[in-house]
Amino acid sequence: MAKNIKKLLRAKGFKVMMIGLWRDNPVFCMLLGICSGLAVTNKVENAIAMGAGVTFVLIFTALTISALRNFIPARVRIITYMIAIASFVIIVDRFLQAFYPVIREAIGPYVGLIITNCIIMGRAEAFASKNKITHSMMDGLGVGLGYSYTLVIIAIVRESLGFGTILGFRVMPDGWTNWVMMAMAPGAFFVLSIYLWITRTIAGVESKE
Amino acid sequence: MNFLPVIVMNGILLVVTVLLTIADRVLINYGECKITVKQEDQEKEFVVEGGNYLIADLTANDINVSSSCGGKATCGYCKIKVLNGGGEILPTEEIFMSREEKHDNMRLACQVKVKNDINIYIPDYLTTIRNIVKNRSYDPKLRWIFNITDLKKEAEDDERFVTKLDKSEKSRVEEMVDAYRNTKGALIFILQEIDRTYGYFPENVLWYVSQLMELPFTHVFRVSTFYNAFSLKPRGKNIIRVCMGTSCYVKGGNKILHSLENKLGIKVGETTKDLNFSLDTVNCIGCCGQSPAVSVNDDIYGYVKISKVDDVLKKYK
Amino acid sequence: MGNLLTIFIAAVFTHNIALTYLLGMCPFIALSKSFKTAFGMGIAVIFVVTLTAAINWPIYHLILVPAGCELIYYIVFIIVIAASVQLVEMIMEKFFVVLQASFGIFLPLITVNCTVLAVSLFMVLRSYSYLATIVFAFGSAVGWMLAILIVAAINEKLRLVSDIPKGLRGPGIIMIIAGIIALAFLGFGGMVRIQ
Amino acid sequence: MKVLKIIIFVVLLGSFFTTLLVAINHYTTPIIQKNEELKKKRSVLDVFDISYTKENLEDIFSDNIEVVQKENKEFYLSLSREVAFGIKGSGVWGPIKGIIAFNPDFESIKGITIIHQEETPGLGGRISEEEYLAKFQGKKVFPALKIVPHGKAKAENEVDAITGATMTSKAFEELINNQVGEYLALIKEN
Repeated sequence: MAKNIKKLLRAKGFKVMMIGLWRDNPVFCMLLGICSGLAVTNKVENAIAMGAGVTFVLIFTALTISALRNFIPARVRIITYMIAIASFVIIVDRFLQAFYPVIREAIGPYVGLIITNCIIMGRAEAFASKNKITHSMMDGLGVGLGYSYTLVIIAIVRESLGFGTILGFRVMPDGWTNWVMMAMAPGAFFVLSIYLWITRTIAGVESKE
Repeated sequence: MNFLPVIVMNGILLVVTVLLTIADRVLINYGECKITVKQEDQEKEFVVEGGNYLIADLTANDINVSSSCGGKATCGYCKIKVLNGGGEILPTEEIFMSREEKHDNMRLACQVKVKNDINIYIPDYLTTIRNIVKNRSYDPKLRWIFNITDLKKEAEDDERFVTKLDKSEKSRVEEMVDAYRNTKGALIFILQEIDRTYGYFPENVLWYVSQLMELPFTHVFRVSTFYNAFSLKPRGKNIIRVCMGTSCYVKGGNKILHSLENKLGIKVGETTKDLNFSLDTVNCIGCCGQSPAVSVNDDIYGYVKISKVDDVLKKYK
Repeated sequence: MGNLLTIFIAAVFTHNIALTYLLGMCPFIALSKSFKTAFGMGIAVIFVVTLTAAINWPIYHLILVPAGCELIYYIVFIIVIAASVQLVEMIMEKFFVVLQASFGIFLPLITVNCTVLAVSLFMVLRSYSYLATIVFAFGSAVGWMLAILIVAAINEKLRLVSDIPKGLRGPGIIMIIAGIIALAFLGFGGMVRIQ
Repeated sequence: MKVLKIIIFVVLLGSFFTTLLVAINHYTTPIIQKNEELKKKRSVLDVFDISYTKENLEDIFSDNIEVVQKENKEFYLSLSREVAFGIKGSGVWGPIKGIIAFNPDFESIKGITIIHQEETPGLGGRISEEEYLAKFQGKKVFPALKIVPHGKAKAENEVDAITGATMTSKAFEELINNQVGEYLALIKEN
């Protein structure tokens, strides 16, 4: 099991992110999930909570859709997906409210917006509706981890520059003046675009090998 | 426990389903539509109920079209070629299409609504990428080791293209590639060489070049479809190019073109059935002083008149 | 009246749904390559957001709250959104063919656009009245359209004249443009206050 | 028949998921309510500067604080007749919610805690920092509290503003002045 996860992390979460993702590659483009992802990356803990929530919803939606894939009537396909996704999102929401109220308050309505996170619909439609349950769940886990990864990387940059801390621990020297813009909306755009720039350039280099 | 939500939920679901079903019956009724799918190695035909998006019907009939956004015209991966039916290209798709693709009537399967019989073609260079997606979906061993080198390997393993070339042809292509291997911008020289040898780009030769050059096929394909002078279709022995530059145009270049079209029975960009002539336009051949000008292969004819067209053609028959 | 105006201005400028809340980003990136497409999408978003908020408000306040079913409002909202978009699309296809060609085609793309659901969620969160909800929904959508139009217009010109580093082309540069515009929109901060 | 099949499917699916949710809701609701209550109690104790630990929070609260309901408004009275109540209003980016406590003279501020704010982090956001809120201690809210440019606070009813956050300071000043009068009048009757 541990070996499997290791393999998965190495192959899916990273290689696809770094190599597959930034080329003309038809697996999945990370740009699909940024809607609710960008807004919560101002603190690492929020990013982790969001990533975990999305991963949870991805896995269980995959489970549901995959199990029902032979029974879903074509006319109500999308509605079925939405019922499943929204239910799991509500579970995540209640769970956060009960056990992590501080994080829940910080990311507030964005938890609900996991429903419209394109990655989940995309995976349900493109993968889970055609594949075995175990494969679909593994796929959900892989994609979810890949997504969480990116959020955390962006959040680390934004939190350390914007608040001088990472996960609440001070990392910047004492003289550091917080770069307020990083914690606000424009910072999210800038950090993501630089992240894209770097990863795409790396991917470009690798493709020439 | 309060079970009211269950009742309310089902009530709302019922209303929604009934509304949609009624709307379905009353508003959308296209009847049955026939979808014909052509791929390089197979042809498939099936009848579906109209009103759905093409991608849904294809998936339902076991034809894998890759998509990562779930049919929202966001990823642009579900490209197919529509031969007839399907209507005009939508603005939502245009941004994903190159000029060449638009011209070829490429569409996104998630944006084409099936309203009548439709006839599509899924080109092989798209399925090669797709095979991996397919493998990725079905073969548990291949699933997690997917990356670019696999893509290349897949193309190499795909002997279909390369085996079509016999040995002498292979060595001819190898020679051409070797001659330019260390030159900057080698690909374009090699392509020019191929154009001179074959008169067009046979698909299997391009595949072989991409292998020899260790370039993705898509890259070779991109370059070879960019220039007007190159063609993917077989070309005539003699290529007629009518100048459409400003001065030639003013002096009646397009009348010359029309008369050539009539005489040869082909349109611009096409080739006569006997493979003797291909007809093209060109934007300037540097003979503005002798306009209107027409070039056939490397010969240039100035002051062309409609009455003289026949004389010119005769020389090459 | 003054209150409604405040809500409208807040939704368009100070609390712009795309640039402050970072919502509706997927179509934002995909469609901000051409002004024309962005315009069509913007109109469709305005229509759908206003319509669904107008339907969701009574469902929430007249059915869910009296029945004590606030728990399931996420599901109900998203289903209402999906169903109404589908219905509108069908109606349009049947009766308004011209409209369908110009902006109806964007409708199915909007079903899972975060903007639509977000507006319905915010309306609950801020406990707006019916009128305020509609103004807020309309304003948010106008704000979204404004943002995408600005970015699309800049991007369209930028692509013609500038030599953008390879890795930054496409989504990268759009994010930077959006970031700069978001920075500019921060200047509206404090213009109006919302509860 | 096809329609019937669809309807049965949808109803089964809907029932399954809603039942699941109802169960989850049943399990989490008490925890969530407790969380909210604890949060409120914590802020009330904070504003009176009464120390507590996680374990004895509830005991200390019930020993030290008396909750008074009046005209739908909630007041918290400490043993030494200090009074606290919630205030809320709009800041620059969103609502500001807090609790303000007054000394027994019902005029000078004992302390303020901010429960919720969405101001610019590092600028307006500093209103929730203890160092800044400490500046309000002992200040009088009558005739009106004034937040003046940094370093200029002299009189009993003047407090320094946050440098670089004029809008937030203004909003905060308004928020306090708008609400305390009414509340204090109400509690004075007691």
